[in-house]
Amino acid sequence: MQPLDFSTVIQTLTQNAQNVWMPHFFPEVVVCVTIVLILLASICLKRTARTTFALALIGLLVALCGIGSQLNVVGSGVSANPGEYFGGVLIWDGFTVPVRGMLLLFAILALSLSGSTMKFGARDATDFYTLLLGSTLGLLVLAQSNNLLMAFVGFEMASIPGYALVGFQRHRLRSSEASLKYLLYGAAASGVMLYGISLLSGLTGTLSVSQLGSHVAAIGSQATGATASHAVIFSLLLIFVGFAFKLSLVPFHFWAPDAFEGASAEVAGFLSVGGKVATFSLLVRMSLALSGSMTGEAAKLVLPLGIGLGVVAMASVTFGNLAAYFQKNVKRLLAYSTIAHSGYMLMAVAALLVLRSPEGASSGIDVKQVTQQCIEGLVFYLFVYVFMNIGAFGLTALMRNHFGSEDLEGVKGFGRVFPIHGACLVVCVFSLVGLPPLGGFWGKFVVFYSLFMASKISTFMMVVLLVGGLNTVFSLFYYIGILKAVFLGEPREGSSSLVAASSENGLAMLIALPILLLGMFPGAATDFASEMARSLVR
Amino acid sequence: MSNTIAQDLATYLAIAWLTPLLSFVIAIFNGFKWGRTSRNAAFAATAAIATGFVSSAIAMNRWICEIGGWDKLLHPDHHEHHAYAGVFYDLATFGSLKLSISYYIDSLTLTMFCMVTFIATCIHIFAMGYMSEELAETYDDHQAHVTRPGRFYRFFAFLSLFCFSMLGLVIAGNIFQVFVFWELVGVCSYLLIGFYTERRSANVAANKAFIVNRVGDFGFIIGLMILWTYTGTFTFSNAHMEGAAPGLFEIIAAQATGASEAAHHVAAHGALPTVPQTLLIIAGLGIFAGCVGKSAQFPLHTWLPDAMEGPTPVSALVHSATMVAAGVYLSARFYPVFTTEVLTVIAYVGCITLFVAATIAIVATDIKKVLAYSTISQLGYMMLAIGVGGWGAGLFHLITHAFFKSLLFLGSGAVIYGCHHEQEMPKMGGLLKKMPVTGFAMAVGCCAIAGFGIPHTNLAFSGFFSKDAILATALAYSKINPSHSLLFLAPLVTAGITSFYMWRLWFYTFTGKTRDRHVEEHCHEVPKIMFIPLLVLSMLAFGCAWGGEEGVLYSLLHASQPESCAISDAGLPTHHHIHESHETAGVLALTSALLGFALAYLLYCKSVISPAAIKEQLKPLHSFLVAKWRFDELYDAVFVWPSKRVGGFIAGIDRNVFDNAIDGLAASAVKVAKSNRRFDEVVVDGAVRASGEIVSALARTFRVIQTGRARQYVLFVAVGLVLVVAGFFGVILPH
Amino acid sequence: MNDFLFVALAVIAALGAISVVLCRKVVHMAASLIVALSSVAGIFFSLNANFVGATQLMVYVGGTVILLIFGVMLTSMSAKAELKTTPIEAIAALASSVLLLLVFTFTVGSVSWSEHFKLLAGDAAVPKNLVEQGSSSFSSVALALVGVRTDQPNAHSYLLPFEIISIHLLVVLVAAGYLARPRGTQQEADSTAE
Amino acid sequence: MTGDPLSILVWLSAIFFLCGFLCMIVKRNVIGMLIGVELILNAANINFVAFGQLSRLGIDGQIATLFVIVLAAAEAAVALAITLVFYNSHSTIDADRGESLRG
Repeated sequence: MQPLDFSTVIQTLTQNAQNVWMPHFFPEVVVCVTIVLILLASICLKRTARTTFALALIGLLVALCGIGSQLNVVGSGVSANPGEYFGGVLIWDGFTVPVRGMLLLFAILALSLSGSTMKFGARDATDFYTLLLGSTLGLLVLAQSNNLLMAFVGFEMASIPGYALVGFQRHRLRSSEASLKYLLYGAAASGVMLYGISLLSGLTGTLSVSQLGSHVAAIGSQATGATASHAVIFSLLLIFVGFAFKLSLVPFHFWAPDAFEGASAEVAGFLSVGGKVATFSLLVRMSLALSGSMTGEAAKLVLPLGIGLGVVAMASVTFGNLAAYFQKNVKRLLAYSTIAHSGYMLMAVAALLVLRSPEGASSGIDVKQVTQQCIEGLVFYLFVYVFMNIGAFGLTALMRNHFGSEDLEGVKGFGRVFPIHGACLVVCVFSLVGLPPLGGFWGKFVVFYSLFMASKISTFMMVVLLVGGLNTVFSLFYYIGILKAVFLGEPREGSSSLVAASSENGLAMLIALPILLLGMFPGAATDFASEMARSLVR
Repeated sequence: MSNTIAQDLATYLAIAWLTPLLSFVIAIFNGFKWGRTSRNAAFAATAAIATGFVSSAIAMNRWICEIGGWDKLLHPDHHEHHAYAGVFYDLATFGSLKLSISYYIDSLTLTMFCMVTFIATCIHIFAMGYMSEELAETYDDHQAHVTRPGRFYRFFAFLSLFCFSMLGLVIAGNIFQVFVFWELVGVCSYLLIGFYTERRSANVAANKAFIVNRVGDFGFIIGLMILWTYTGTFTFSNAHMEGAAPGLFEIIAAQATGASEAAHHVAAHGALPTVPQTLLIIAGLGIFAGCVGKSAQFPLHTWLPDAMEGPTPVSALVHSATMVAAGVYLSARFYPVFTTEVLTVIAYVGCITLFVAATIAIVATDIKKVLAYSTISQLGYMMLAIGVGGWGAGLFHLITHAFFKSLLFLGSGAVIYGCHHEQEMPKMGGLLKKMPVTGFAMAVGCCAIAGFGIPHTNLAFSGFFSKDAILATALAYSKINPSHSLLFLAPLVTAGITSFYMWRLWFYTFTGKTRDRHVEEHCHEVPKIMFIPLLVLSMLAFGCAWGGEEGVLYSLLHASQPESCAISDAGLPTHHHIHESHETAGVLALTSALLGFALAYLLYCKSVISPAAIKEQLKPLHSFLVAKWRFDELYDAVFVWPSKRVGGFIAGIDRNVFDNAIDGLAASAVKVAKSNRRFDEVVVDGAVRASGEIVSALARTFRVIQTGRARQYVLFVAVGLVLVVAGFFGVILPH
Repeated sequence: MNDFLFVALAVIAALGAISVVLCRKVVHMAASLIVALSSVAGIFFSLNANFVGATQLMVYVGGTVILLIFGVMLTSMSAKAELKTTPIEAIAALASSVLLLLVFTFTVGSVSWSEHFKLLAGDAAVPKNLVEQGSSSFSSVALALVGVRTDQPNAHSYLLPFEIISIHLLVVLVAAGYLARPRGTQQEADSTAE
Repeated sequence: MTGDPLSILVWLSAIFFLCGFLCMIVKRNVIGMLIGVELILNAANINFVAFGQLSRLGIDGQIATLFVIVLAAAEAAVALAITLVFYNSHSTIDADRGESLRG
């Protein structure tokens, strides 16, 4: 060990910080600063909910602009050193930058939604927005982490404010109950995940995600390879429990319906989308690291892993759709539909693993290209999902505000009283079903397409595809149930005099419009998605 | 040279295609402003579709000039396929998956455009009169017993949207675009069937149509995926574009005929991809499944009669003349992709459908339901024709059918309008005196659908020519393949049945004595705006097929006929064969039709024998038929009952939580089973019901797991973990 | 001697953990937890991970457990009746944990660690065994936390989590503060939308 | 199980993990369940330090432990706050009493 010169260390650090880390990490820094500013403002300035909201919104917008400038750099090809930074714990490349942009955009939507639909006092507003931003920060870190420990930190940073957000309506019995359940379930799942991380890092000797592949391959190639590989798989499955919790995949979905029903619709919308975007980003990165270049004993595990994910995806899709059948509470129904949608998205990852298995490499297809296509489909799906799910939950919040109910019985005639909200709901719901020409259709289409490619390697993927396709038919029933209640039911007495605020209308249209645009002109978005996929799979 | 004509045609058709969209947008956004009593929406929609017709006619003219005039069309020197393909707009690229809005124009496209726009124009005009009751601030819906605001503009907006989707489907130059518009016409149909949303039956029917169609569409997607995976293109054909990559049809054709024909492609683009034979069959069946759903073929046909819940102009346009014909149109388009096995399946599906639907039509009493079943039956004829190799005959019938069926529907609409929304035939009778024009028009329609005419002359109704063509092909086919002789006998018998039930309808409605005084008193002839379309359409229903297979219409269609189906023409009759059997088939069909007519005349006009007595006498036979199948009971015993028990055992039956959609389907199944209809409906609806039962049982089980206890959830984490690990190491890894 | 101490600590820790499960009263559970966690801290010391051991003692035993006991005291006032688990649940729990144990035995338990790492030792990237190395790992840990790795130049350094966790703690503070704040203010009465 | 200290520690952590899980399943008292969470997190800590000090994970193990301890403390704080809210609204800390959300 060479003797340490303290000043050299400091100098290197400042240089790194100034030239490399801060510019790359600018959006997150802005979010951090915004959190601090909100808290400071609540002490110094006269507290109003509006000030806090404005501060949070400006912060997020600035952060998004930061992402925008980074996008330019990524897009221009002058890439500012895509790769690991911040001591290697984060990744900065053409994939993470847009994903972070997606997260920030989503946070802005969630923020504006809660700003316009939740009525709370100044003090509560400060806390709410702080928690929202804190959770967003965690998601941002999670999405770009290249280190399992960093991922865990991001995971907890996203979850813990989430527990508090679910319980934000302290005075409601259901809210506190939901929060407690979410907390206990989340703690158990993250504990399992952490235990898995500890085992995996012990077995491989590294916490790095990008080096995971080579280390696992090294284990597989030695004499004790078979047993050690099993241990690796075990720890990977433990880690997967954490992912599955965040993505609410069967059989680790139990928290989702309860937490979403107990939480306010805005929070439910936030929880249902943000975690997915960030977690899928990490899941894809891990899947890529663990597949493709494997050799020896470890390589044999890629295809089974892919099939395993396929089974989980099938279970999630089927379960989510079937369990949604008899739900009467719109939030709970949407929670189950969330489970199903996670399943659809997971199908893309399953297809990716199958395609990148040694069997795929020897089958003569262009593995790189089809892998890119899988990722492209997933990204597109996520992007549409951001809008359609937050739209659905946001409209549920509006139902609650205007009709005082979130039950299918109670929201009858909502679409008649508020035609614009109704139209936006139609767009969101039909997109969730996957009808053309809405964005959700393309998402499903591309995911099914990757499954189809994968089915050339493993016929099991054809089964997954069939189950997925069958489920789109199933899901129609309960989605149409919402629309039926909202449009065909007779509104309650006296509700016809209700008028929607123009800001609400504007927000609803702002969310619904991209779904429509993504459906009719998916070209731009897919080009972008394929750009992202290309930077991930070189 | 060919480039400019392609551009010209594309421009004209694009105008025809997009003006309805424009009118839809205008109507939707201004409808509210115009007010409920304004006719503006109707004017906009009618003007748009009329523009479409003019534009299509210009395009047709341009095409005929291009090929060298009418003479050339009627007497082509050699079979040459004048088709033009191109791209309007590139939509998106997913990896190697390129999606664009493109066009594929040949004489079939042009004919379809002219037919759709023309009929739609007539129906728009008719609907202005028919829907005029909606022109009010309040409209009393007697069936649903509610008073609601009128929806005049909404109706025309939807109608425009439908026209746009339908034309988009016809002009589409790639399968993907077809699929999108395919879904879009489904959505329009959903909106239009459910137009009277207050009526529960309309809701159920709309849902049913939508869901049944989705079942078929799933097959379509699979077919589409297979074709794309192996050929790498969605485009139909690029043969007429210089330097473009080969389209689907060329690839399949090259595969079928061997490499020789595609040699120049190989030189330009490298070896052509091929599709494995079995997958080609699956793809063909998948695409056909989509057509089965849309064209209401057995076993997915039950949605169409229910769809009659929509307003009658909708039934005329969407559910008889155009949308349901889209399935036939698509089957015809994909003819080059179908293998002989698929064609056989198509023929049999068509054959079963045409017979089954016709038998049901005999006993139906609702005037629109009779027509609905007859539509299904006639669509079956078209499918049969395509299946036995009579490509031209099938499409010939498609066009003639569109004219006479829209005429019949509008006629029935006029009757319903005249009788103040009475649809039950037993309550009508003797209407000819009160409604002479309608009666005359309906008579023309009946003659056309029954296929009356004098052989060896041009003096025949359009249906005669087209049905004759189909039967001749079927006869030729069954001569070559004696084991498939059913494919000729069933349509022959059905020709008689068709004539019988159509004339039964006519005699029931227009002759005899009045059966219901109330209806009689209020009955009146329809206003001018409604009977002018009737007259126009009856002229076309009579004369559109003038000249038969030497006439203009058939020649137009024949010019687009693909050279072969996918693999080989083994077993399919040649032109020569068909020509030989023409005479026999024509005479037989006419005899059969006349017999049917005579029977109907005796039974329902002269009342020589009382129909009721016959019904009474045939009751044992009838019950025997139903009882012999015992399908509903069997089904109950095998599927419904156990799943009910399981569901009840698991969570206790909670009828109240039944989801309305499933409930609606189940209720319709029960209704159908109870009423004196035929077994097949029970089968299909029973399947829907049974799957509903199974799904609900499963769903209840899942609800039980969600116990609501935090500790048990944690336990489930452990259990889930064990499951995942055990499943992985125990099941997945060993394989 | 050192070995004996190590094994003894491990046994005490395991017994502590098991007694946490077996104890009925929450206070007893907390006490057992303290025993278990302190023994783990002892193990950390014996492994030469002094800093971690100290943190374990201070934060975990000193902070977290005190927090838990605080919670016990706050909430146990009215809960006189003991909360019992039904036998079926206990059996289900036991069965699932036995299954987990089995799974564990067949995967991680079957790895022979010494052999595993002996084989991997050829890898140049592998760091030396720190216990054998005998150096104080304290400074390397501290430096890694501020972004400089002295032991393995290419390995990740943890400045970012170290810094960003402060924001996280701030947010957690806000969350806990919000939830613990007494309710019933006028503002909050308005906040209910349902 | 051999005398190998690494094996002993891996097994010790497995025991902690299982005890933590069992604790979460059988304790109806929310505090008891939270104690279970602490045990699970400590199981991971034992692993981290063991692999760090006795094999090739290096100081990453110790650092991971430090972060886990901090995160566990933060989680415990929020968990207790939520427990308090639950207690205030339900007047009990019996986790089984919260079962109005189900199905």
